[in-house]
Amino acid sequence: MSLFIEFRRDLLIALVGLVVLIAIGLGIDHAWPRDFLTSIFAAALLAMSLNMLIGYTGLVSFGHAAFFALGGYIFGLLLQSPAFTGALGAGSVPVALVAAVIGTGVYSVVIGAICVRLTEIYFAFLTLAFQMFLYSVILSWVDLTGGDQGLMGGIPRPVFLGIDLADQYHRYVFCAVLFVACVMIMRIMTESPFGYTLRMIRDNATRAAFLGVNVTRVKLICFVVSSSIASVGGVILTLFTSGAYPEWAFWAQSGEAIFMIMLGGLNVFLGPVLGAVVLRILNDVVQMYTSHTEIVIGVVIMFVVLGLRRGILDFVKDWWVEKQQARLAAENRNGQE
Amino acid sequence: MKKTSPRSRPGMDRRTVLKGAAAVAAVGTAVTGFPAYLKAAGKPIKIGMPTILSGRVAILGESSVASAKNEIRKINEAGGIEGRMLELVTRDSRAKPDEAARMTRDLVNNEGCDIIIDAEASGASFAVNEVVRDMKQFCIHTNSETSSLTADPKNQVEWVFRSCRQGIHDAVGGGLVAAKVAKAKGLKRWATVSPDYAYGRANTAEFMEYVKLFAPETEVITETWPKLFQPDYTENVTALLNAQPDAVYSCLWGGDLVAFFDQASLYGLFDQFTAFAVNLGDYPVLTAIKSRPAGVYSGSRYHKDVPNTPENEAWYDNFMANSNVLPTNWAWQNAAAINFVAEALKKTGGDTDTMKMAEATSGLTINSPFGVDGTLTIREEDHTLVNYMVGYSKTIVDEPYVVDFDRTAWSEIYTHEAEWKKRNGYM
Amino acid sequence: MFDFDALAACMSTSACLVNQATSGLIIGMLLFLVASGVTLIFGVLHVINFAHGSFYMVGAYFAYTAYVVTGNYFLAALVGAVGAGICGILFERLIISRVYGQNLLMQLLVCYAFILIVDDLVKIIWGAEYLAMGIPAEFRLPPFRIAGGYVPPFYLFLVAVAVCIGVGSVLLVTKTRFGKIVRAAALNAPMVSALGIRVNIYFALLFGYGCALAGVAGALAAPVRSLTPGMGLGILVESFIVTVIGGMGSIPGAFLAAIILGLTRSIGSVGFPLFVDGAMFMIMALVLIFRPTGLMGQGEPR
Amino acid sequence: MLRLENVVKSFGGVVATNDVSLNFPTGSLSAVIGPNGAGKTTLFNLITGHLVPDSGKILLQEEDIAGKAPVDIVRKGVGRAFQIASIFPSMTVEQSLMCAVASHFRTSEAMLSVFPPPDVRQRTEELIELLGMGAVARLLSANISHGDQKLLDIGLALALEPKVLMLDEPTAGMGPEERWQMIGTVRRLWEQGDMTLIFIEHDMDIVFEVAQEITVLSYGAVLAKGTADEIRNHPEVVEAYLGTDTHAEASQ
Repeated sequence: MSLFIEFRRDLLIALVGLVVLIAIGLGIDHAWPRDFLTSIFAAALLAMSLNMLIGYTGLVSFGHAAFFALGGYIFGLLLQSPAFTGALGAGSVPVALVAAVIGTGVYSVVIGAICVRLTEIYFAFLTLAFQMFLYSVILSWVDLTGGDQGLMGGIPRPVFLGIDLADQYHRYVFCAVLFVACVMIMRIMTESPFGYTLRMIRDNATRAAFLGVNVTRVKLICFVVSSSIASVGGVILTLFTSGAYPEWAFWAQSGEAIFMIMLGGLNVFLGPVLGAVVLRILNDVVQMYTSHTEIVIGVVIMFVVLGLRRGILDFVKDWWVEKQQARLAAENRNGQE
Repeated sequence: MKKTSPRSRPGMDRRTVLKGAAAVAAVGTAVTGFPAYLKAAGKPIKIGMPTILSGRVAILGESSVASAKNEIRKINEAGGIEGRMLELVTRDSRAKPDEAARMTRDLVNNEGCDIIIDAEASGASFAVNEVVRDMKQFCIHTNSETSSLTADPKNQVEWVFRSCRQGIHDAVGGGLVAAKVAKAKGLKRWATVSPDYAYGRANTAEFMEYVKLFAPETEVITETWPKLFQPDYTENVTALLNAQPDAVYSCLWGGDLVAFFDQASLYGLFDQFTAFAVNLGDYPVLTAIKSRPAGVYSGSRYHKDVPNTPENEAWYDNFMANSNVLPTNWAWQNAAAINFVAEALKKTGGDTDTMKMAEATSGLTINSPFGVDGTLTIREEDHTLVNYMVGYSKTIVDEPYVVDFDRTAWSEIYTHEAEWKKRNGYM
Repeated sequence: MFDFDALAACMSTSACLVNQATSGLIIGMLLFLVASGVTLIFGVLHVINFAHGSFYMVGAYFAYTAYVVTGNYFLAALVGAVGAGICGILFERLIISRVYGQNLLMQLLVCYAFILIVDDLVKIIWGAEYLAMGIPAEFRLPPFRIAGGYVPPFYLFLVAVAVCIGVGSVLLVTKTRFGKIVRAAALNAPMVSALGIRVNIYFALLFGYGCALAGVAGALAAPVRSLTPGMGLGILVESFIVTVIGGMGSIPGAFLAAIILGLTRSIGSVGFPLFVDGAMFMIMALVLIFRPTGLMGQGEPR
Repeated sequence: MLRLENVVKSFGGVVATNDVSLNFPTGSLSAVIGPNGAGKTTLFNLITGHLVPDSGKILLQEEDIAGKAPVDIVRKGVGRAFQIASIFPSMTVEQSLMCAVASHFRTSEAMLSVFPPPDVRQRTEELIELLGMGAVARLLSANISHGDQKLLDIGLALALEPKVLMLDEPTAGMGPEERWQMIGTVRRLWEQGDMTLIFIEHDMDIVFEVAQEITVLSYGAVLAKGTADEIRNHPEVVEAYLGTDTHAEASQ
């Protein structure tokens, strides 16, 4: 209970955010905001969970989309199995959701235990290798996964607690709730002592070890939690597209998530969300005018990386922190005089 | 309103604020596309086409767009539908299924498209199928050859159709030709080299199944499965060399097929075995392969001599005159789809209502340069295209690259297709 | 999953052995050329060129155009190499040099952007169609027969060129003045520039040389592989696997790893055809787990 | 408290620590001196688990800790500050100390509470008070002066309430005035805390002024051990130091 009191401000913001999201989705008589936001929910969960590794812990993973895809596949495969839906009936969707998260979590324990012992470039390559391995398994195991065609024929979604995910309003609200809940979990984690331990590791892992932090274990826990949250993103996308596809496990998906983080800002909690929104809008606007989307997006990335040298919110944060630090430093000088 | 605060920063006056607001609004409308949506109500009939315009298979998407645009131009020049023009809006999915799904929704919701022509490859076409099912949006698939897309009842949707080749039709046609050749030349030991993904595996299995059915003494002695977009096929070529089969089947396609042929030629592979390549017949492939071997059996894709009619010749000339890409299998399929849409619209009197369009399209037969006897039909029972050209040609080194088209009779295809459906529990 | 009978049958005939051994070498050598560029650039400049595949593509396209214009394959290969090299120098000067010493993320993103831009440019300039150069007239010969196996003459040429370039690269870095300056500058750039040497130019030249290696690989592949926008991606992933297995920064390591991968592919296609890709990633994972610096990599184990 | 018995460590053919036996009694304040390359930092690394000795024992309260992981040794009460201040640049001084305190309170892996927990905050405030860093507490660690960074490094180690605190050149890189200020702080911390303090120092004047006991290392071996007066008059030490100009160099 003390948790709710300590985080009452964040919880309140989350609640207001959720209400706004639902109001947008249900209030506007147009499907576009719902579609747009649902795809943002999925992309943002992937990017935010990846940022727990990159921004908070300093672990640059190239293979995070594997967990995103795995979540989607587990969820979709379970619901497509008549035995599963037959046995669980109305409970199918929640159980499949939990199974997707736990299944991905277990897989990430195995992958994480191997990867987190390595640093920087080697960590990046190993995570990439495991992602490509999963990708080739999905492509080749046609009997189970449908290979390149993905999970075909739609995902059955039995009604539970009066929630019918085949209905676009119900589905939107459900995805919004999942999204906000996951964001809140990440918020609590990053603002807890654990979250500050992640920052210690990012800044100076050796020093953290000499302060009694079990660096490997903390990294692994972070890896598993962020992978599990990525799987929820996959579940949302599975609900949205009513299928699951091998491209989700392709390295380009991870690359895009990294860019969302970079674009929005990796040192600000909601930076990746902004990145996801900006990238999606950019992509859609460019599509309206030209088929040469790649060149335009490429130029934009170049500009952000070489021009701003950091994400949008990082830019704002750095400016604010600098100002505040200068003020504090000035106060100190005055105090000493 | 004149009370400007003396402490307001220079430059932050009302004009700046308004300018900013205008900019935000401009970006906002550009983003949401609301005006486009409002504008759409009334004037032209918009056809939305998600397809692949970037990456390694961009050529196929580009030929789809070129072909659809060309047909629309012809229709509009002839006065459109009930005085309304057709308009094509395309989106690049980059071959990603979730992008295809999003783009399709975007085409309907923001661009106000009345009709969706799904020009995606198989993976993404299944995603589009779910979207149009969900949105209750009239749609024609034009490029996915995967049989189950329309054959499997769980994928069937009342208002969704397919205007393209189907794997099982090609398999029966190929099997019949191959069995004939096998018997004549005594080809017993077969090998396959096909891409390792769902299409490659299903297509190869179906083809070999029918070869065995029609020529029971044949056997498959080796299979080699290169990855999709694999750059190097040396290991697959040598695997075939080692096995020393009598004949080889491949359903590699596009640039992969080009690379495979050039690399296999180095080893003199086509001097040693009889080869069947279902996807060899596309113009961009035929023209790209530099060491074109003679005597390879090539499946029907699009060719100006197949069928050998003045109508087809005229269509080819018209396409070449109006497009900067070569016609492909995807090109004729999309042309046919636009023709079906136009014909259905004529029947509904220009009404784009999903159910009215669905009713008009189901069982529709149109005159077309691509059909047997000059007609194509979208079959009522499973909403898929029939009566197009199925069969095999033989390659020659120079233009027109393929000759001796051996057409499979549709009566035979129907018989075996029905059995196949029964076996798979689709009927 | 494993077909030991087929493998045993293959191993017992000289024809099959020759075919698979040579094909392993052929596959490996192009990979080696691309990977040696990656590893050289990393070894000296400590930056990972994720865009290396683009230079392979650019080399192939330049060579294609040069071949169409001149009809001389050797000239075309040279144009491919030099063209990719010049593009590499421009890329280094204008873009990559701005992220030296920055974190991995920055390097990754500029390269990602560069890949997107170059792919689209290639599509605009050469079109989306697949292009193929075809085997040059000089090499349109029947394959040699060695102990029952087949070896195409063009591939012999390809392997010979790759080996020569590999040896040349090692000599360039270890024996020449250029190599010594570049290595010294990599360790202590301010010191070297204090000696009046323009370090930036040396870095750009080395980067260009690495890209030229990819360009040569593209030019050598052009006769037998189809050219498409985005063709650099496949070779990029495989050459990274080679680089990591061999050890980042080690050219001999890249050579060894390229042969290992080539043989894995060629033997795998007989013995475990469905697990060839899986096997490659598994080798990479095992190397990273047990020897993170690669088979022949130096530096502190981390 | 801390006792070394015949500790040996060599790298390749070079013996960095040659049969060192030392005793640091509970509550003592000792200095380790010696010319550059004498093996001072290696000795620290051996004690804190950064390196594993080839042979010999390192006894902390009669328990052998040789070869244990740094984390375990830290948990047993050996804290350490580094020659080059090892801090968390993107965190404020306050946050850094809170993190260290949280680690000491075993709450660094707690996820279901807000950071910092009240007890951590309280203890951190005490620490800041003790270190006299109130003025810079809310500045980023990267932005404070070099001396404050060194002090913060010590503070991080102190947060663990170590039984043994090891400081590797606490005054490195400082001007003469700052040095005396720093060593004064160190001495005050030792007086106020209940711990055994060992530090490496180059400046003889500081060492002779502050340390109760001085150990002189040379070529990895113990050259001499004793009080300031004893060391000052030790012939071999005089030769080892005055024979070279290390002293002069170090005190500049």
